[in-house]
Amino acid sequence: MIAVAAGPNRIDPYVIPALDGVAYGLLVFVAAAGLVFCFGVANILNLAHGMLYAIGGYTAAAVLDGSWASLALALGVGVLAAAAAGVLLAGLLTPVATGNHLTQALLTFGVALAGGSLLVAGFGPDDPQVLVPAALDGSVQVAGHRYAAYRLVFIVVATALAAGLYLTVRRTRAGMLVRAAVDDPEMVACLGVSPTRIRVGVLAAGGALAGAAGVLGAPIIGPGADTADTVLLLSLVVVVLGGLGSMVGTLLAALAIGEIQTLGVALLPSAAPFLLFAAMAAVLAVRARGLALRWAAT
Amino acid sequence: ADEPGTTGGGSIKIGLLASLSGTYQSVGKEIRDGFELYLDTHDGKLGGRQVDLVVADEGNGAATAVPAATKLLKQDRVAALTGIVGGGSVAGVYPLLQETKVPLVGSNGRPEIKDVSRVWHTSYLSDEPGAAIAQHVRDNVKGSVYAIGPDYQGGWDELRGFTEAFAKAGGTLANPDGKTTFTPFPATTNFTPYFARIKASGAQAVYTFYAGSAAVDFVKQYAQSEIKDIPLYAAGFLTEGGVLNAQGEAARDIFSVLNYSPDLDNAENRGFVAAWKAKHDGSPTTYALASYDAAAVLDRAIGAAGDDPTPEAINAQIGKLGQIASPRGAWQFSTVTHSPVQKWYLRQVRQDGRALSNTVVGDLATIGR
Amino acid sequence: MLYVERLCAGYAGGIVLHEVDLRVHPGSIQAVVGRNGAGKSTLVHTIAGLVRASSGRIEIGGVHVAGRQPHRVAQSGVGLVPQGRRVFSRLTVAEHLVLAASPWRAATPGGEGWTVPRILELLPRLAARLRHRGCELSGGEQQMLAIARALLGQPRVLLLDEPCEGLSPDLAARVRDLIGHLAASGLTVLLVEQQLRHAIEIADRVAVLEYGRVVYDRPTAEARSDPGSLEAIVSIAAPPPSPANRSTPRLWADTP
Amino acid sequence: MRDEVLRRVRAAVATLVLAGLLVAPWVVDDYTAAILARTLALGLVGVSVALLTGVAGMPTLGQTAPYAAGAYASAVLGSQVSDVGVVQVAVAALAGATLAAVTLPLVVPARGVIVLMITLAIGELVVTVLGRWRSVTGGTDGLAGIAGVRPFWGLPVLATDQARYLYTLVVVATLVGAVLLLLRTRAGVLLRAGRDDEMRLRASGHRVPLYLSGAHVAAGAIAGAAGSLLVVAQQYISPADFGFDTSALLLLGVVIGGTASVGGALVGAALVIAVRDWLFGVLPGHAPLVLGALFVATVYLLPTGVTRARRPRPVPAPRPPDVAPTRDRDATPELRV
Amino acid sequence: MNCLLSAEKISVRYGSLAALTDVDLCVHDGQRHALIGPNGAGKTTLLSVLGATTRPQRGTVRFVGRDVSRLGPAARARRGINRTHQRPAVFATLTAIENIEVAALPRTIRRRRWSPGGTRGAARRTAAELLDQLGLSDLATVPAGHLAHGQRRQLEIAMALAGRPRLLLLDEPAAGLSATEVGRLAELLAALPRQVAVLLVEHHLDLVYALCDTVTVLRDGRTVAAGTPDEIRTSPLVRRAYADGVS
Ligand SMILES: Nc1ncnc2c1ncn2[C@@H]1O[C@H](COP(=O)(O)OP(=O)(O)OP(=O)(O)O)[C@@H](O)[C@H]1O
Ligand SMILES: Nc1ncnc2c1ncn2[C@@H]1O[C@H](COP(=O)(O)OP(=O)(O)OP(=O)(O)O)[C@@H](O)[C@H]1O
Ligand SMILES: CC(C)C[C@H](N)C(=O)O
Ligand SMILES: [Mg+2]
Ligand SMILES: [Mg+2]
Repeated sequence: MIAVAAGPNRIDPYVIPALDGVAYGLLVFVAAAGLVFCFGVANILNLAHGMLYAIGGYTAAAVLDGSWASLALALGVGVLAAAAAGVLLAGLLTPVATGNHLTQALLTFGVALAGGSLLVAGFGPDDPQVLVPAALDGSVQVAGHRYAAYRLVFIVVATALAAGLYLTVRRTRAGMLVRAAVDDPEMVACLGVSPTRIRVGVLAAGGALAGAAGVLGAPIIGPGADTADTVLLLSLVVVVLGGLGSMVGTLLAALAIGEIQTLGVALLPSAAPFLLFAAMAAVLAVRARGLALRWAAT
Repeated sequence: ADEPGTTGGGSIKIGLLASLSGTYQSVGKEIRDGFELYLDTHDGKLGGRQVDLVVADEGNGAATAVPAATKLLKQDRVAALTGIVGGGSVAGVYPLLQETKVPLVGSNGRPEIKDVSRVWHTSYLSDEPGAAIAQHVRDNVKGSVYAIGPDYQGGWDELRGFTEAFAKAGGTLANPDGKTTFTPFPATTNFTPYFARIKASGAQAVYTFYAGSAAVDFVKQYAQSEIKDIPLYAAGFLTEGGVLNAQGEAARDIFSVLNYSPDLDNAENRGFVAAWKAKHDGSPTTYALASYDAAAVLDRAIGAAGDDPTPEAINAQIGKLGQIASPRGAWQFSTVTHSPVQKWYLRQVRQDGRALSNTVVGDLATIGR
Repeated sequence: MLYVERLCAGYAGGIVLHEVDLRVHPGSIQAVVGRNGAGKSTLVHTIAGLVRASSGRIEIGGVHVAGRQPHRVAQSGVGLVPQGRRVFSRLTVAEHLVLAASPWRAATPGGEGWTVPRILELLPRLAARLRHRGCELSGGEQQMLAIARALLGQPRVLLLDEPCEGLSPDLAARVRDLIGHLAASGLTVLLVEQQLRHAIEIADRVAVLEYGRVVYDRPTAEARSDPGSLEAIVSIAAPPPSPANRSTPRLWADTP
Repeated sequence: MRDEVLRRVRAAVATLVLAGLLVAPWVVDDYTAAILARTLALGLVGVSVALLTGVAGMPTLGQTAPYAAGAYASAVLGSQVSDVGVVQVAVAALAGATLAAVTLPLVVPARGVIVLMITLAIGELVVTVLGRWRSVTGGTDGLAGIAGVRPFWGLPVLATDQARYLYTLVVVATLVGAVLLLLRTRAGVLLRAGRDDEMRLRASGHRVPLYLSGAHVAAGAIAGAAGSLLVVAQQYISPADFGFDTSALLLLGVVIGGTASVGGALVGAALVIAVRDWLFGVLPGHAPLVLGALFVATVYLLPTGVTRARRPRPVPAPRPPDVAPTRDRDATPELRV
Repeated sequence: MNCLLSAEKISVRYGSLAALTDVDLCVHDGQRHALIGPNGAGKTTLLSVLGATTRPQRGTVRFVGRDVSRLGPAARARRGINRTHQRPAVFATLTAIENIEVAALPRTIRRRRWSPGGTRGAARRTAAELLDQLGLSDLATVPAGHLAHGQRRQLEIAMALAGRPRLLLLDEPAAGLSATEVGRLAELLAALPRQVAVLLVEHHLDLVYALCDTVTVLRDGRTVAAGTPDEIRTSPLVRRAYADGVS
């Protein structure tokens, strides 16, 4: 075995996992983007993020018929539906103590539970079929290996999303308002901008991002009873690991998660169940320790 | 009328516990529908008594199953319990069965249990599908076989059944360390890194067991991966029921082993499938079938228990049933394991009209002690 | 321009302001003084809509605004320099200025509008700190930023809650001059100030708040002619320091 | 005054609940007694969550880890040492405290959401270990056939649901009482001070990491003890009892009960778990929907949920000017990033 | 050179900005030392370096003859350096008296190491006394988060005093206080026993000149002058420092 594995073959089996790590990491970034915005940037803990993603996913399953037009339609409908759900969520959040994460968690978790079971009731307990355009459905040759073509889509989508989000948050007035509202919503109000409107905007945008991710991600993390939980957990991990709101950090965190779940699994299959959480705890603890040291914690 | 299980006027209370929410909710719903189908086709009666069916939700596992079962057993005081998707849930409910002395006629998972005196299963033991197909795989695959499955009790049992029988038949596993590869469950949604390992192992075929969403992910990704041309053998759950729909083309040609297929040609099955199709879209699954059979078992046992169908009496009668006619073909309870001695079928996913379906392509072993 | 009539307001725990009356005319400065905890900030916050009035009227430019959301009040031309600065800690100075420069509001009545260059000319330290975030500024710099933020909104009514706190004496004097100029150009100014001397210097009227009530409200001309009486009123609520208070704190009594 | 009324109401409710709990075994059926016992155990974990989340300001999703450690320790080890409940509770508490102590280096430097995620990771890792360490834990199918316990030397083995419930009640009451007493000492004030402004507390010369470590280990011990109670109440444990669902529901229950209030946490966590268990029985298939709707509704009914500061009370008669205004303390503690 | 506290060659840089450059400072036992300068001069930064919340890139801090540069804020507080913050920092959900009690605990615990029950009582007595001295007794049971700005400032001063410091670092303690309260504060500071040294940052120059015996002037992170109040008051250098800070 060892003799066979020597030479170029030793790395060859890991080419595809490594590539897949990138693609999967970027998919995770796309899936998490809505939460990056809501929680990372605007500091609204939206535990219904996974459900918003699932709305996109179910829309894709319902609308897609294998044609390009249906993909465009699904994107439009999914984005609108999830954004509308985001607005609803904002409406529910308005009268309650804002800025208090635990109350937000209670409310959005409730919405996620209820919404999730409504989705399943509406679309049935089975995972629906998702038909992507034939051109994307096949596989391509990469470095002598066959690789699912659709996954490469995310390299483009994620780059565009990351750049777009960064520019919006850093460079536009809207982005500044959102960040300002995190610091002091009352003072934002004193500038003549309603913090409620900002919150609605944030959740609508977060919903739209999640909806788009749900449509695009449907062929990979497809809609189903567990989708919302899976996506929420991965997104939370990515957002927190990425340093809450830093776009570069989040992208790196997503890639790290991707590689851990692919290359890490390929290298250390027996440790697979521990990899994700052990790595997360270690990274967060090291970072927290770094912060604590900066505070001169002696 | 305070007697457990009976509610006056000759009716009887039966408790059905199944996952109506959570990961395996589609399985749970099949189980509920299968049982209800039997009641509907038998005037709502079991053993001549009007049935008061109390349904409770098992949720995702023992944590929710135990309190729900406690309610059925201690508050509703059902005469018998049926259903239960997860083996872990059965393990959790087991102490309650011992305490309340109510029999369980389970219709899906079964954990390792030492004393089965009150536990019956109309489904199968988790290691049986693998054991049933091992010889066939050995005979038809020239080379080693890669075994992979989900990392939980159900997965361990299913794969152990295969690997043990396969080794006994003289087959070799392609897995580098000779042991099955287990993937975190239900956390794994991306199987690509495992496919790379399978490719590198030089396996000539793959044997696996997944169910639910994991089955959809596995099959879809398999079809796009670099090992898509390696034959895939599986426990039948991989392509059973709703998941086949979601997998679509990706599932074509997969071989699987199961104790049932809707295209079995016998009178019971024709009636069962027709009755099912009258009420539901699509064909019945093995889950629904097992639950339907659980109702049949209870029907006969309650009937035989006479005027006073106490839980104890029902339990005693189940042990004396003998052959049970069923859509899967006749079967009977093993006296050792209290699970069916039954025939297993080899199926392949093939075109059936406009849709794909599991078509029986051969008989495999009859298993059970 | 800014009328406050029988205004009562407070927090969940109790009412703080009791039937406060004030009338501030366009182009004039109303100073409000009073001891710590008298309710000055509560008054300012209530006018800005940050604390809900439980009864009474607040009129700005003839419009009743009590009960309006703070952003509505701000849109009707009210600018606020809050106590404690409250700059946005994660936004840079430049971003503060972009945000505050209201794209939809016209220039201040009577004067040309406030622009970023004009602000930076007035407060040159900010120009050197454009890329610093709010939390990276010194206390005084934050105070400057808070003033800049309010001015860039082109307010017609300016609420200043101790705007000179933490400013160096020279800069404080310049800010006070500025306030005078602003009023002269037609702005309505409500100025909360701790230093009585300075309040009398620039304001047209001065009111004393004590336990949430207006106990004195006269033109400053009167106060200037008789500063003693005003000082007496301001400090009336202060019990004279008891002899115990003047002795060494007993904390150290037993230290060697 | 309103807060006075509130306090009275709270005291009355507490008395009623306590009285109800005491007479419960004689008036309710087996099912209710069994569920109550299980719920009390989870409520006790809720208390440990509140101790960390509300009092110490370290929001946790990982108290299921020491809870599981306690449960398995008492089922595997404790039952070999002795069948006396007190011994098993002690073993379980020790196990919980040990696990908490081992994870200190991960948890103590972190704050806010970071704690939440680190503890989540710890909880998941522990559950994974439990699921795979089959020789000891019975794997994902869990451990059944755990022998009954006798509460104290010389007492009979607990054989009925009522007896198990009473045993659980006594242990929970004792431990909650101990926590309440502890919080009345300066430990409680210091923890709350650290939650409000940690840097200020350091600037006054306090060793904050030490306090947080103490709180974390104590909370671990409490959760561990609760684990032993679960074993008694349920006679079966499996990793599913300690999964993410449980931690999430516990945290939400604690939020409902008012994060900083120990009694509230007990009631909140117990309520959430009880309602869930009950819903799975009576509304099969719709439990998540109803539970979700209930969460949403609770947010609106919570006394601290809606910003009360925006609604001052009606104007009272003018107060004599020399009386300083009185205020109540309804500040909602929150999670700071 | 028998300084109680000496800071040598302290430098703090934030990116390209030099907040402090080679600043030396010596505070003697019992000295009333003022630190003044225009906005952004680096006064608060220097206090945080002494209180260990900012780590200087360079320089050492000695206290009572020992190098404390590597000690954190808590350790320095236990050695007797207590401070207030420019923006009052209090425990919002604790009542005023609890705030002071908490601040008093480290020193009381030290003295009565083995009577944990007793320490809280002692701390509470200290707290009540201090509240009385600052005229805040009415507010004893009010949560600090509900206090007015000036009241918080006073409360924090009481907290710093409760730590029974040997060196008291005060960052603009008079800002936001009404004239009456400033008077009271002045009295309190004047009445501090001689073994307590005070380093006072203030823009309220009357207070500085009335209270302090030494004044150090900072500008742009450097010491530009140091001397007695009279010298500083008349120094053209100082006037220029301030004026430049403005324009
Ligand atoms: N958020 C709050 N909740 C409850 N009471 C409050 C709150 N804010 C202020 N108070 C109380 O209201 C009264 C008035 O406070 P306010 O802040 O208006 O005083 P102020 O005159 O501005 O004092 P200062 O000069 O110190 O700024 C005080 O007694 C204070 O304790
Ligand atoms: N965290 C930081 N990051 C970057 N720059 C900072 C930071 N903290 C302070 N500064 C800068 O360092 C300089 C000194 O600040 P410092 O707060 O010490 O001034 P100060 O003398 O206290 O002024 P003031 O009288 O206005 O309070 C200021 O120009 C400020 O902008
Ligand atoms: C749905 C089934 C395949 C489940 C499996 N028998 C188990 O034990 O959980
Ligand atoms: Mg004020
Ligand atoms: Mg300063």
